[in-house]
Amino acid sequence: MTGSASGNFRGISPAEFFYRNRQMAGFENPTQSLYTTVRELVENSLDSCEEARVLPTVDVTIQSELGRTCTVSVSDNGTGVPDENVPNAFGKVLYGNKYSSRQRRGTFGLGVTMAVLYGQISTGTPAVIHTKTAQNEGNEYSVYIDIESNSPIVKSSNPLKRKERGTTVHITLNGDLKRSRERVIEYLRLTGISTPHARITLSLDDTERYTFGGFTKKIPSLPVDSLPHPHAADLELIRRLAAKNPDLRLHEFLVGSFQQLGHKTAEKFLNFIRMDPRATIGSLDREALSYLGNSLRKYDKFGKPSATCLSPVGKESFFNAIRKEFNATVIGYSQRGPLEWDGFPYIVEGVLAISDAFEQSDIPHLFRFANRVPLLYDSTDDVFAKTLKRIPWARYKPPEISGVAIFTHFCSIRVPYSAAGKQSITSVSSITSEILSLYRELGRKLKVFSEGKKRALHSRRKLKEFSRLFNLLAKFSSEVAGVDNIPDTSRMINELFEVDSDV
Amino acid sequence: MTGSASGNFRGISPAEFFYRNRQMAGFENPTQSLYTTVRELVENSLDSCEEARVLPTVDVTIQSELGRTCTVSVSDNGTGVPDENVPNAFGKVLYGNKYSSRQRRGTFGLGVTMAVLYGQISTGTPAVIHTKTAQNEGNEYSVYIDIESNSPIVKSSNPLKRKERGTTVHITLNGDLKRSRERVIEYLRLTGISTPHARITLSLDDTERYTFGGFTKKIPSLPVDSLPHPHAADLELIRRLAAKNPDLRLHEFLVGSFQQLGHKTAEKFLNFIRMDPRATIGSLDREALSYLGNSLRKYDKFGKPSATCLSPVGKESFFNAIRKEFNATVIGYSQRGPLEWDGFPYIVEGVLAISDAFEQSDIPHLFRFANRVPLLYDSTDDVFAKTLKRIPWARYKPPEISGVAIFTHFCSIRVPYSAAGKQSITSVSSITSEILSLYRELGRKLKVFSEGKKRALHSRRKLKEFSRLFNLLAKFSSEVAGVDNIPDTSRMINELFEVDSDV
Amino acid sequence: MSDMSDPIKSLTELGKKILSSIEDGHFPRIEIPARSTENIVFDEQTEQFILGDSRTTRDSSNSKHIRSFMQLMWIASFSKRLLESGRTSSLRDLYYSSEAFGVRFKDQAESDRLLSDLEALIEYPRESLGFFPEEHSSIYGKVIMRYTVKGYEDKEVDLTISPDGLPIGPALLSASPVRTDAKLILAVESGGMFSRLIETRCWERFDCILVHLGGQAPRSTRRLMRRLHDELHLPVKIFTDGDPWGMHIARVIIAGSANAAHIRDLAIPTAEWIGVNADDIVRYNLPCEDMNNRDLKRLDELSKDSRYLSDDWQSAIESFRRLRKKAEQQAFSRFGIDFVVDEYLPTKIQ
Amino acid sequence: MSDMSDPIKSLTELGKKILSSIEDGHFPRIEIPARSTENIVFDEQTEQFILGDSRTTRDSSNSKHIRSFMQLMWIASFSKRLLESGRTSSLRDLYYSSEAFGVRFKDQAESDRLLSDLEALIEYPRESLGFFPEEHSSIYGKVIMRYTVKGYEDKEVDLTISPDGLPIGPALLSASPVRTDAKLILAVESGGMFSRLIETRCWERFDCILVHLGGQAPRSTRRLMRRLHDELHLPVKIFTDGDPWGMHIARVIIAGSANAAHIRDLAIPTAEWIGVNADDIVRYNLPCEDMNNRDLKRLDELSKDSRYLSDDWQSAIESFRRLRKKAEQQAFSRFGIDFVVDEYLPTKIQ
Repeated sequence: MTGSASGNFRGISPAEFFYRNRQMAGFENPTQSLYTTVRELVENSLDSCEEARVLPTVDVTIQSELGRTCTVSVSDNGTGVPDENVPNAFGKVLYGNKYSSRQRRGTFGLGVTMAVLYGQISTGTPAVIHTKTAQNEGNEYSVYIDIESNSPIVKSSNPLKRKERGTTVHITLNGDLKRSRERVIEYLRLTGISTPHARITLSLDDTERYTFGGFTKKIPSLPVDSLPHPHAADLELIRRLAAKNPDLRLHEFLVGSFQQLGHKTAEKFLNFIRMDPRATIGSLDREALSYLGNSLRKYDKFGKPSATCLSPVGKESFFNAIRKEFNATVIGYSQRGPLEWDGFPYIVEGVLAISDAFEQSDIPHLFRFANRVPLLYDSTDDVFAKTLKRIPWARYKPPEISGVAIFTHFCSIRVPYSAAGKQSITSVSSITSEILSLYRELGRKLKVFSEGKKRALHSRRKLKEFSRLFNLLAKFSSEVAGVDNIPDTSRMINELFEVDSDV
Repeated sequence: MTGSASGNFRGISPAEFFYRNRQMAGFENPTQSLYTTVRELVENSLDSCEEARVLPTVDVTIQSELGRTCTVSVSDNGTGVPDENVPNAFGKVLYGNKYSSRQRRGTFGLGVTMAVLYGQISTGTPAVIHTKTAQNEGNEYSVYIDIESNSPIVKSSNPLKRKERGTTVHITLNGDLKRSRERVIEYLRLTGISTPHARITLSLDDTERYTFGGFTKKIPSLPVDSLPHPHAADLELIRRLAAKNPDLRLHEFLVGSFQQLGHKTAEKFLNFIRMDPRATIGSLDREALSYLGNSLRKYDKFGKPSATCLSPVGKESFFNAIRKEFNATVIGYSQRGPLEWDGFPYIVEGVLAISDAFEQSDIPHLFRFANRVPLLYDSTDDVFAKTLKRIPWARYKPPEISGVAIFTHFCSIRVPYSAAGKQSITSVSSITSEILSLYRELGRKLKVFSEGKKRALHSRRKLKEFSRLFNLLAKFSSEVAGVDNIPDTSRMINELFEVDSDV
Repeated sequence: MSDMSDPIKSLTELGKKILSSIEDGHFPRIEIPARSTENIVFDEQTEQFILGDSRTTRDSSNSKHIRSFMQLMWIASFSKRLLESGRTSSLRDLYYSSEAFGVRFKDQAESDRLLSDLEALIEYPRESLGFFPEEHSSIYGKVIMRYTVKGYEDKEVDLTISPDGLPIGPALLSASPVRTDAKLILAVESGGMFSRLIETRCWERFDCILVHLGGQAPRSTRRLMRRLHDELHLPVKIFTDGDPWGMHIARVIIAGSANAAHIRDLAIPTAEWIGVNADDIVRYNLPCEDMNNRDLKRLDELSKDSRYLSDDWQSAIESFRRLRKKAEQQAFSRFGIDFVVDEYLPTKIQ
Repeated sequence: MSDMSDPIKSLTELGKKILSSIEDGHFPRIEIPARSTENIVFDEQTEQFILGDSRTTRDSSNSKHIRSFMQLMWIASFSKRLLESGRTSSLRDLYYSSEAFGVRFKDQAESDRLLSDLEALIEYPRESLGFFPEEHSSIYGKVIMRYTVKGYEDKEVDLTISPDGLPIGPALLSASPVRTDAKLILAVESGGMFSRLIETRCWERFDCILVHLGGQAPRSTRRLMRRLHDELHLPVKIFTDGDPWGMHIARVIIAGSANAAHIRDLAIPTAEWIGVNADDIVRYNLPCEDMNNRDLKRLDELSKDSRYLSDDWQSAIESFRRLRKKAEQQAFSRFGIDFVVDEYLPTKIQ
């Protein structure tokens, strides 16, 4: 088992691990690496602007030199990075904010440092960061990573004035702009849909310029940290919470540590699992903690989670953005949740829209978002994509309606990505059934829409045609009867359509 | 950018990272977790036995208790784990052997510790390890992981005699035996194909027993560590090699650090890139090292890599195993390589076989292996599976031949998995074209086989049928001529077939 | 309206009734016997399948009915013109003629269906309304018929006049049987068998009138056979291929078809199917083919059909089902060219 | 072998030739005029398509030839028995009869093809060898024919005897024309049109014999028309649907078909197609349908066919191509039931 008696055992730093396995983080080849770099930088920028409570302005430029060397620069008007944090934030893999208990774009503490690492090993250049917080005038850093020890090497740091608060990051890497161009554009276009209050510009080699987003001036309210739901109580979490305040009595411990667990519920719950509410939490051994955790996860009488930690796009903002970006007719919006998977609160929302800009197909074209981030790759593995095929669209969609698209957004404090590349969401059975319901709701809205359209068209032609047919009936009947004059029918027809005009 | 001015920044341990993102390592749900646990333990066992140069005997038992608690035990006759290594090998995530420079099954330093971690958080129980090396009588440990600090907690360690050298590991976890049963069996059955000298037993809840493998007594030669190929020289590697012996002159540095780089080649290369062969490597700055690395990666006159670091299954062992396990007719074997992708040596090999045990389909059923490990999941993403569909099988396979399977094995010192779950190989374009060639070779062998079969069948029936038809011809001709007696034809026919017997 | 003595009168009455409703300011309605399968019942008295009491209403004030109501009346007026001028029309001609009158049919299937509605409504078959199918069966045998068509009034024809048989067309259909020497009508499915039986003078040997059905018999052919059966008192025997389709050809002649259940005087309840049945295939070891899924599905359908509820017919179906084989009439050729006449038919006709 | 005076003699000679080869210890070989398209040429003298000089060899020592060679001889022996006993057989009967002799055909297409080989080899058409198709066309008009079949020897029949027409079967085919009052043969494609023309006494008005082709005319029908044309000196006019298929029905009657190029005396080079052509569709504003891809593809094929190389035919094809519409004969019904007889045909027949 595990290596040889003579084996050269040692710990591997996270930087080393991802250096060896960079395809796991989306740095498989120059095409994907350039795209992932843009993505990680833009997502960090948007998160930072959201904390700063400003309308985000994010400017992306990509400059390609001879061969495959590209420099990506992303500038924002967010909070800026405090000086003391810069080295670790950019030069240490798996360094980031604490245990995430609200919806954010990046959660792994991996993204930006991976871009720095990839730039460094592929072109030998450091990342350059120019940042200004409310507390200073601005500084510029250039940073490497010491991969073996996973620690930052600050090559230089100099004061450099910057007009507005915010951060600009430059990373030079081995990238293939020609092949990733389309994806970068599509990614930013869709980011403008899911963060419609942000204005994003893109400049490629000084020759192409694009603007995305800016569809609303409304800044969504900031999701707030919340206590964990009791169904998230795995043994590690319980252990950590217990270690924080070992002297709390069990009853108080539960009420103070979890949401949906007030005094009444705690009493009932402890009674049900026959544990002494007055025992101090610190006095419980591993086995007792294990029993408590298992019971918390299995008990089915806790309330649905609170939604304050989540930030869905919302009907109006979503509609606005889709209408403007795709010149689309929006048909309907649906939302499911807040619900929880393994104790993590989540909401799914979706919009169905029609436009010539969407692919013509039997099933709607799918645009996927998770925590406001567009997902572009690995759609075959994704729960939204798989589920879409299980819906009998023919039942909802008349063949004459084409160019239908569905925009889905999954938001949660924890997204069950199937890989670190964060491009597909894994099939969790409770989530799957909510998505099915969401799709069916949208399908029914599509059906109602298309039937209404048909009816209107129909009734205009109706009177004219009825009159023609009835006159023929009278004429042929006269012929069969052997009678020469055909009776006048106009009064009868007019009367019929007066009382019956909207049959 | 990167978090708030007021953010709670800190480093996250690798254990913490994978605790939060365990689906990345194949611990998504109880079904998959049980399967992954078996897999990681068995692979470590086989690697250990290979180093011990013994015929592996690996015994797997799974005991399921009420609900979803299972205990997996895997026992081997490998090297055993030295006492000083036990805590870290089982209680520290990303702890393992040094930079891998030969083919091994596990390479991430992640697998077994993830199983320990998952067992701990889902059932609160430690991993129990009973091991004996050549140097001791045997000890038993029980180990937890301190997730926040990524360090082992040894709960107990006691001397416990063990007859033979080797290791037994018990992990109790939240698993779903009913749903993962089939996969575990399939995994072990296929492991018996790719490691045909190993004998593996499986016992489920004391009621089901299986034996796999043991098809040969021949222990394959151990792959040996080799110097990196110059195409693998990314800047990090160059930097590390340079740091080891900073006083070496450039020429000697290259010859001593890489394979396929002898004195003549080094001279030509340095001349070509106009660097001074007498400069000491330590004197080069980052930029010069970067130039050197880039040049090494791009220079196209280095030889193909050596294959001594690789261990393909080989024609005979592969044939033997497939014949015996599936009662199959083996049609052909092909091998491509050694070649390199990004500087990493690799070989692909494949067997085409026919058996009633294989699915009937227009395209062959595919069994995939990487470094002797069967790959069961995520086949849609896999380069072998994707490539299989691009072959016009109808051209090679007559419709009357069914039940065709292809076994493919990719071996390399670095396998480009598309995710940490290690179930699919990513499409690297140089690899893709080799696989296409491999498939075509196997296809042509299938074609030759089936045509040969047809011909043989054909000629046996021929004389008999000809004789019947010719006699009828004579008979009807007599009738038409109005003649009663039919001429004898036997002499004519015999003469014809003497000279013409193999038309 | 069944008391009306001729089609022209019936049509005229229909027209007058509708016209007077319009003149009174009421939207006309008609009720047509429903021709759906649920409304087809076995009538003990006439021993055939007829329509039940269920009726379909066509209400001209309903915008979903008005088009087909109008089309029905156009067919009525077209029919009246045909009858008054002594003409006939094919169903295809009917379909094409509509255009000139501003009446458009979706396809010929629609005009065919409405003609059936008119038949059901005024209780005359299409032949009495001037419409004849294109496909012809043939007939051959010792009968004298007297023509009534224009130019041939009272001319008599002997149905052995042409050794190739005579087509059963408008003229023969409106002719009257005068006398016969035959004792039997033998209807056969295929043209090859029909020629064989004429050629081998089988009609002399068995004193029979031969009818070539040519697959599922056209109504006109069934009408003529029924008439010869009624007026000349000849029993009818039917000889078909040995498969579900052949069996059903016979059963339709005997008990009527669903899509002509609204027409009286078509079925011949005493007619008899003389094979090829499943037992014949086994007994004579005929060259046969495996039944395909379509055949087996057809057997399933027939086993649930109300015309097949009797034990005899159920067991005929069951035998085919067990055998899972089928054979053509021509398969008897295996035993030589005269086997059918010398061996098979004598046994079957007694 | 074309100098042989009757089929039985030709067959016997064939059998003797093969037999003597076997008796001499040589594997028999025969040469059959090749019936592939490349070997079909236009013969200026007979003004029809005939086979060229290319021949296919059947060598009984070749294991790829032996089966079809043997099958060919079985058909020859079957034919001889038919002729000697004065019988006929359908193509289906031929196929089924093979089994009893240990001769198995893959399907009826195979036995049909070998029968054509035999025709080409001994230069007699299938009707002379005792084989008749199942499908019948019909004929009607003022001709007297004299039967030769058994039981009807020397009996005369007037082809107006049945107002439904007479089927063109084995008996009529072997009958001889005696005399006629007609001045023209008018062949029409559809049965509906045939009935219409009888009923409206068009045959009196134009002094014509009416022939119902029923789609692509069976060879027997073409043979009978050719015989009436030759022996009674009647010109032939052909009236079809207005589409590539109708046009080709006419062209085959005039210039022969590829799969009967080995048969003499079938084509009628002076026959004339009187429509419906593309100009008629426009001139009479006929109800029409858009051509589909199959129609257009057929036009392409015909434009390259050696029978359509003349300017007239190329321009007929070109007109259809430009129009991209097609119309049936029945489409004239749009203008009333007699329009065809009163307006169209007089113009076309002059």
